[in-house]
Amino acid sequence: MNTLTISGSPHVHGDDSVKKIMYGVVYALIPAILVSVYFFGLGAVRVLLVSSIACMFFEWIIQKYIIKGPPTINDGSALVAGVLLAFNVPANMPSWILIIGAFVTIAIAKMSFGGLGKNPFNPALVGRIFLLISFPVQMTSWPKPSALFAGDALTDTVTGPTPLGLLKEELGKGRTVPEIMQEMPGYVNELLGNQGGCIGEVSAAALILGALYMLIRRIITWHTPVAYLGTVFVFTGILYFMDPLQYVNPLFHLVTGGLMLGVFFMATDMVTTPVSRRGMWIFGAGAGILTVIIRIWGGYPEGVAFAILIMNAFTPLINRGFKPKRFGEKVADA
Amino acid sequence: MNDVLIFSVISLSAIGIVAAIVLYGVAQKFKVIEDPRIDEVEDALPAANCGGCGFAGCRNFAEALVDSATQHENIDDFFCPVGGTDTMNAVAEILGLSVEEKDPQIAVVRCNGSRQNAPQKIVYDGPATCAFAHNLFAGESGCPYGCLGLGDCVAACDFDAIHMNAETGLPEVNDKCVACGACVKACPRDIIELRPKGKKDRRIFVSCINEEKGGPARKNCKVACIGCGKCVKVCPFDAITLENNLAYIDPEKCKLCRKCVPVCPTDAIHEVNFPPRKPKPEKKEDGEKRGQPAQKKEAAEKQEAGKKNEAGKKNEAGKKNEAGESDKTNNE
Amino acid sequence: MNQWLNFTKGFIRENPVFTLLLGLCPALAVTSSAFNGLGMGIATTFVLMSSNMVVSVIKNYIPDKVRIPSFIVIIASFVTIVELVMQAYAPSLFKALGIFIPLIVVNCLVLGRAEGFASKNSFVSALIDGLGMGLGFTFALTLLGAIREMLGSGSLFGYTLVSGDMILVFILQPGAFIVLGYLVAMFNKIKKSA
Amino acid sequence: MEYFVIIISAIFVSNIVLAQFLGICPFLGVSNKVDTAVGMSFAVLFVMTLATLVTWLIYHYVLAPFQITFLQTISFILVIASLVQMVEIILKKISPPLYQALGIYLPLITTNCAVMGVALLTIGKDFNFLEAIVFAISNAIGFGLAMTLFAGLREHLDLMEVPAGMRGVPIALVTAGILAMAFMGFTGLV
Amino acid sequence: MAKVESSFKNMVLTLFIITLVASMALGGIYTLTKEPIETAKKAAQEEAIRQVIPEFDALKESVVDPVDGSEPLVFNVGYKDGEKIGTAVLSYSNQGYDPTTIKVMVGFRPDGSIYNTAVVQQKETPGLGTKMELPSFRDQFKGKDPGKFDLRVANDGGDVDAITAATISSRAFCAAVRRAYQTYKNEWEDEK
Amino acid sequence: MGGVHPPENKISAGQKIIALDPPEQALILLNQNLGAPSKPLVKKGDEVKAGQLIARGEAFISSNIHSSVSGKVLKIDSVMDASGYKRPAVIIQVKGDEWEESIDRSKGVVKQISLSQKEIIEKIKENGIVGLGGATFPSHVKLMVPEGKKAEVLLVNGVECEPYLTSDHQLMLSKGEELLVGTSVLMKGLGVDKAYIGIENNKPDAIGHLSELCRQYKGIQVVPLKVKYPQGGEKQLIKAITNREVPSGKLPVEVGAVVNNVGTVFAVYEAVQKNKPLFERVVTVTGKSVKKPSNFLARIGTPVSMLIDQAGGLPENAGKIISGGPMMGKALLSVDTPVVKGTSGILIIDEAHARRVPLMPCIRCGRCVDVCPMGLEPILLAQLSEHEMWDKAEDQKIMDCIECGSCHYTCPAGRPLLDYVRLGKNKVGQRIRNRGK
Ligand SMILES: Cc1cc2nc3c(=O)[nH]c(=O)nc-3n(C[C@H](O)[C@H](O)[C@H](O)COP(=O)(O)O)c2cc1C
Ligand SMILES: Cc1cc2nc3c(=O)[nH]c(=O)nc-3n(C[C@H](O)[C@H](O)[C@H](O)COP(=O)(O)O)c2cc1C
Ligand SMILES: Cc1cc2nc3c(=O)[nH]c(=O)nc-3n(C[C@H](O)[C@H](O)[C@H](O)COP(=O)(O)O)c2cc1C
Ligand SMILES: Cc1cc2nc3c(=O)[nH]c(=O)nc-3n(C[C@H](O)[C@H](O)[C@H](O)CO)c2cc1C
Ligand code: SF4
Ligand code: SF4
Ligand code: SF4
Ligand code: SF4
Ligand code: FES
Repeated sequence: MNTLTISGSPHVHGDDSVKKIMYGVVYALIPAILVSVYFFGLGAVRVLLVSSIACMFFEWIIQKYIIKGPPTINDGSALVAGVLLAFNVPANMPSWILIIGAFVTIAIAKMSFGGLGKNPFNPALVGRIFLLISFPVQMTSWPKPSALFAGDALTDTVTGPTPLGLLKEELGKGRTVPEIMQEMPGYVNELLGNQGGCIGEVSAAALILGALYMLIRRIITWHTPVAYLGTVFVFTGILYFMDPLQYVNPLFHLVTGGLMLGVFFMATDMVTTPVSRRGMWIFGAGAGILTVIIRIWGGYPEGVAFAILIMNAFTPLINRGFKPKRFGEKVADA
Repeated sequence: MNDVLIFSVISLSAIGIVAAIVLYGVAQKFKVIEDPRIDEVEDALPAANCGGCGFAGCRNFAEALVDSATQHENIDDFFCPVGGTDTMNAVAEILGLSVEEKDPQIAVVRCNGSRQNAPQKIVYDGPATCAFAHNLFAGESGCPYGCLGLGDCVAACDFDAIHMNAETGLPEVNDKCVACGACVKACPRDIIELRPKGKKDRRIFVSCINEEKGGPARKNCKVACIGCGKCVKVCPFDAITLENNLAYIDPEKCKLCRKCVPVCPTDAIHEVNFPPRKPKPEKKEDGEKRGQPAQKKEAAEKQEAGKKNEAGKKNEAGKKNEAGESDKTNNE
Repeated sequence: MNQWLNFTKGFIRENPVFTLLLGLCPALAVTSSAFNGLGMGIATTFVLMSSNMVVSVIKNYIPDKVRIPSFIVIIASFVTIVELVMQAYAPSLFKALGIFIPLIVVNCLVLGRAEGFASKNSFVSALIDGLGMGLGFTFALTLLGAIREMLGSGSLFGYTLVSGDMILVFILQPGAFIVLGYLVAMFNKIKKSA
Repeated sequence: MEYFVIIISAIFVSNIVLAQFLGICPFLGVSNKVDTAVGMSFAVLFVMTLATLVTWLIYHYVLAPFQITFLQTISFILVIASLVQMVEIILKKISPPLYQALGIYLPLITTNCAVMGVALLTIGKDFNFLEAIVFAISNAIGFGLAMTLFAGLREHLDLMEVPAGMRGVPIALVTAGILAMAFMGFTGLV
Repeated sequence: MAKVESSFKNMVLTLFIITLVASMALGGIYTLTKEPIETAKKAAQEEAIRQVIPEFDALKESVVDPVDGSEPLVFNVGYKDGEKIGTAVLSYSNQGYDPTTIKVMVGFRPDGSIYNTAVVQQKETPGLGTKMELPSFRDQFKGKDPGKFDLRVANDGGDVDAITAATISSRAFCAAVRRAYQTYKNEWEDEK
Repeated sequence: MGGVHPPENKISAGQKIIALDPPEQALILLNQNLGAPSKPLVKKGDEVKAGQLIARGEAFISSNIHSSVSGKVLKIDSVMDASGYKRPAVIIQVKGDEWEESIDRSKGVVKQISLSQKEIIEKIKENGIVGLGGATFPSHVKLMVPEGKKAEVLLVNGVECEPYLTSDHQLMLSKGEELLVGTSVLMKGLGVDKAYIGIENNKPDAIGHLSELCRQYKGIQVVPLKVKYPQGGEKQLIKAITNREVPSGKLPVEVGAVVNNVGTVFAVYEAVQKNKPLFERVVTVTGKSVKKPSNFLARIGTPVSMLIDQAGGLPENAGKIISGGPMMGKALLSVDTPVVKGTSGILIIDEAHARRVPLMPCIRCGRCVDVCPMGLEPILLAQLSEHEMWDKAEDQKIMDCIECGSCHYTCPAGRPLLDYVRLGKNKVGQRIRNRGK
């Protein structure tokens, strides 16, 4: 007879695993990767490669020589962080800065806390914000998107503003929204990705496609995204309703900047967001409000990254304050 | 003297005096009766109110100290980073906690069911905590009394004094042990006991707590105490008692004569830090069931040799292990 | 007590910033450059040493109940002296350190040493303790400042070492926390292995 | 609108702990548990408001008229220290529960840069009386916010296996750094 | 040595003595440092003025309300050999990146053109906004006649090249200079 | 709320119940119920008959034990229980199969309920009936509704939500009539006039069969239930059928419900109507590599090894033997341990699936929180338990956990959540008890 195994119940296990979830996210990112390569060409390829390789390298070396634990690079989380970091920078980001960003992402924001699952803040976002604050020039000069087959794909020196940046700047000069909107790429382009911005955030459509995949595979739940998008839509909608000359159409907010990327791939990072459904609602709504506040009244044209990071800080309190409904908490009337 | 000087002197002194008088008045009027030791302790603290101790200010800390001293008679969990050890000693003195020296004790692990002596029959697949495994099942060797080898005791020790021996799968205590008893409390099977360190660091104890009858006990572990009572008979000082099929040596009565050690048919009695023994030719026939006295003696010798090599420094369990191994090859 | 040990303890074993975690506000706030750190360190050292000395001299003449207020007044006086002198002779440094100069008065380190050490020890010990702790504090601030300055603006004590873009965060607030975090970790390790 | 600016700025944009570096000692020392952090925050709110009020009066009615503003530091600390002690004694007598909730933090507050710092900043910014009070309250709220968030994060980290070398203060500082970074998102709000 | 007992008299007396000594010492030191502090302050001010107007041997200070009705500005008119050779205007702007007011000293030649500028106070982000102190930025203003040179950043349609990634600070700097110029022009025209 | 959907794997579903012969030697453990062990009444050498009382439950929560075989008492000694610990047991050398005369061994169904409420409870107690749904709680205690509470409805638990197990299913198919009589008996014992039989939708044949039969019984109704684990948990069942939630720390009677497993109901039928003590029960023996997955009617005290032999022998690749279902069952240390009243099945798992999935760090995905049927936060409870923060664990209602294992089942990181929660429950329970003292 074989040696019997003893363990506590249950003795069977569902068939999902951390690895499957992480690689699921990577698959979900593929449409956006393709769009970014289409619009930003080799620059995007370089950024993606440098970032993910650097992230995996730092994960491997820190786990091996500093934490001295079993290798963890295979679990896929470093790859996810790497791709998402790349998604958060412009295509012309110098590699050395990107490597610093990868170091911050993995070494400071993730491994210092003990690696996967322990970090209270979203590593890729910490990396992004770190770079944004440290290298504002490089982080805010956006190459103009130009379709891969449009001819001037490789002469990517032309830079242009992001729609949100343009909006904020022009509003600052006292122009009105309808005037400014004349210069915008238009909703269809914004949806498809033909706009200035970080390589991963430009195409709302590709991101939604990926999100659908994750929803179907039950990697993410719909609560946070719905709460987040809903809040942004309602909040900006109210403002737009009050003064359409000063405040832009809510749809514009949904398809520009990093909102879709943030909503579907970062506000859903389970490690750094609340565990209960109730908590997810609060998280999403809070992030939505902060995003709008920063976008409209803050110093930065884009607020998604900051909003999520700030809500990450609130997550433990949310987890503490918004418990799932306990069975028997309130006796239902029969 | 210029104006500035005069104004300074007047205003500042005024502020100072007003503050002093008001404070004094308020203090008198709103006096609250408290444990006077709190004040004493507070006085002994640096009054930096830095929060470094994790409390909201020195007074709060003092209250916690007095409280802990009253309730648990120790203040080991507290530390003031500004004042350091001196301050803490001073506080301990105020609170009357200067512990009088007891007979130095040490933790001993009363199980020798190493991987070799008590081979694994079952694989445990779960969290590495003895507390849980103990609730779940009898143990990988099947011995329901034996060490589970998952190291709750190791985790409990703050003094780096107890470690797992990877080879035997048993914990070993080293001389850093301060007999705090944390491991004793942590072990769900009550395997660890605090015993007097003994003269010259020598001690003799039964390294087993199995209360099963001989047969079942031996089925799981070669070095289990089978409750045969031979040691009880041979002990000239009445130091050994037998209860529930298990011998226990009272450290107070034991004079470390070592007579019991060789008579034990299963090698369950341990001697620690003794010089090697001269081979005794007249050893009594033992082991009704085993009937292999010669091998037994050989094992005992080996064990002693092992002890010598390790200069009596290492832990009991580790040494015993070698004996166990030779046993195994002979036995099965 | 061995005065040499007494003097050196502030550097690593009982470094006020890295191991005792006292006086963190100035340690974080003014260390955007090594020079500022040094200046703040020296100012604090002066206050620490002087108040330690005075306290050790008058310790027996002060009734217990007004001990703390008295010490505070003594410390505050020295702080004001520093303020005035600095304003007169190093105005730009004074400006850079801002309200953290008057805030020396609430630095737990200063009061802590006065209460915990000077009020119980001799004049000489108190002086050496004050000096040692002060220098330890200065060392910590300067180190912190140097690292932040180097990473954040590529210079050291104002001399440019690397030109071009540097990692701006390090001279901003988050950088202060992060660098201090890793330094504390490092000192813990050194202390353990020592 | 002026007050709105003061409030937003003190709570979010130049948060007293994360951007001004005041009150770091209690921020690190008393942030192990959310409950303690909340208690401390309320105590700070109380003392900071009171202290700012009194020091403002002293400055404008004693120090400034006599032109002895150089005594600012020493007189402020004296006033704050005795004020806090007085409040503590009174509280202990008249309301033991409140003392348990707030009072125990009071001594810690005396030697905390935040209270003194706000008193000094108020003078530096030339606020009028009402502005001074709003400023003090907002800063206290900012302190409470940072403190509570941080305590939540630390409670969370307590349940995690943080690598040995980083456990405790180091990781707390790194966390504070990231928190400060997140708060930089508020720049430009006012 | 026996400690002094905590009686009411002793307590008050001790505190009184300590505060007395402290205040006397401080008062003394204050009197001693008063002079140097004033000098240091003056020196700093003069240093800035010296940077922004040509060599002078006498200064005349006046306070002028700006045209837009905001806080008054300090004018320092420099004379050489009795002749007016330039006016240093201490102007400010609250639109910097940091809430702290930016103070800029702007020197005008008698003909109304800018002689030079100097930053007296700013707390912008090191490495970004602080670049306004560098000559590379301020030199743009040297010798420019604000009548012909649009004192706004290029982004806003003016002639000033903003510091990279610090448009806000640059804008604030320009605003301060504009304020100085307008007030000066007003004064100057009044004089005429 | 909550719940998971593990693959059902009811491979023995179609197997009729086969009555097994008594074993050569019966090992009857003296603690077969939740609560205090029973006191032996026989001694070495005594001759006993099947159905003879051999140990009496003296404490309030305790139950009688009857011999399941006839023969001679070999000894009263300790025997290895499922977890490998030695427990006192009566060991009987079997000779023939002679039953107590008082037992009605006729085939027919006795429908007439002649006993009074009190007598019913007494009968149930006498005959050693305990809950067969898993908890082995003495059934007569459940029927004695505490002062001030009122039972309104009886719920019969025919859910059998555990994967693999089919004993209740077969029982419902083959003993429908008896079950309904048993239900009526229990209704009378409780003094209620309503009973619901809850059955999961994956057993349409049982639902159909019982619905058909219960037309003739007043007040009994079959309720088909959604397929979801742990639908059969007492509190979940009450919620599903009556839409009432038993408050934390309270008993089902709080909301007027009493739940009994179908096995228990059948045992009650036999005890009350046929005077037969509980000494045999239906046990499913199953597993992917088991040659003949079966449902056996086995005597209490039969060694597990014998059941396995009857089902075609222990497969070569057996890696884990479980008493009970895969979600809540207990892994056995050895096949020498005997069947007890609570043994609902023997499940043999292949070596390939015996070990747990590789352990990863928790990624805080919250799935354990989602699936917990009690609305707890398993991950938080596990962490608190791991860090020995018992007070907080108690605040977080660790004692409410019903140990269903859904959390561990679903965790993508393979965290041993239930293991830690169980550890915590143990410690917290101890603390609560100590406080009571
Ligand atoms: C941490 C940080 C500090 C900044 N400090 C300044 C500053 O001091 N002055 C400034 O004009 N812009 C500063 N900025 C940049 C502004 O937010 C904004 O990006 C910039 O002013 C836009 O100018 P541009 O059009 O030249 O890029 C800072 C940005 C960050 C992230
Ligand atoms: C200490 C204790 C006392 C109980 N008392 C009663 C009772 O008085 N009435 C009752 O209906 N059930 C009582 N129960 C039974 C429980 O409600 C429950 O049916 C039993 O624990 C089995 O449930 P399970 O199989 O879902 O675990 C009691 C259980 C315990 C542990
Ligand atoms: C997670 C869980 C699942 C359960 N599933 C079932 C089940 O499928 N069928 C069943 O009869 N009892 C099940 N039980 C036991 C019931 O909760 C309850 O104890 C039983 O129905 C009471 O009846 P009894 O006392 O007759 O055993 C389950 C218990 C738990 C905790
Ligand atoms: C749905 C989902 C979203 C994720 N989003 C991020 C992300 O935004 N940033 C990141 O660094 N890692 C992300 N990860 C990977 C992983 O959770 C993350 O690196 C952990 O925070 C590391 O502990 C994501 C993973 C999943 C499953
Ligand atoms: S826990 Fe205490 S008694 Fe046990 S080994 Fe460590 S020091 Fe010794
Ligand atoms: S001695 Fe006890 S605590 Fe230590 S490993 Fe063995 S069973 Fe566990
Ligand atoms: S299901 Fe597992 S990984 Fe997810 S939160 Fe729970 S314990 Fe963590
Ligand atoms: S915590 Fe308990 S009740 Fe909740 S899912 Fe886990 S085992 Fe089930
Ligand atoms: S130094 Fe600021 S609170 Fe301690």
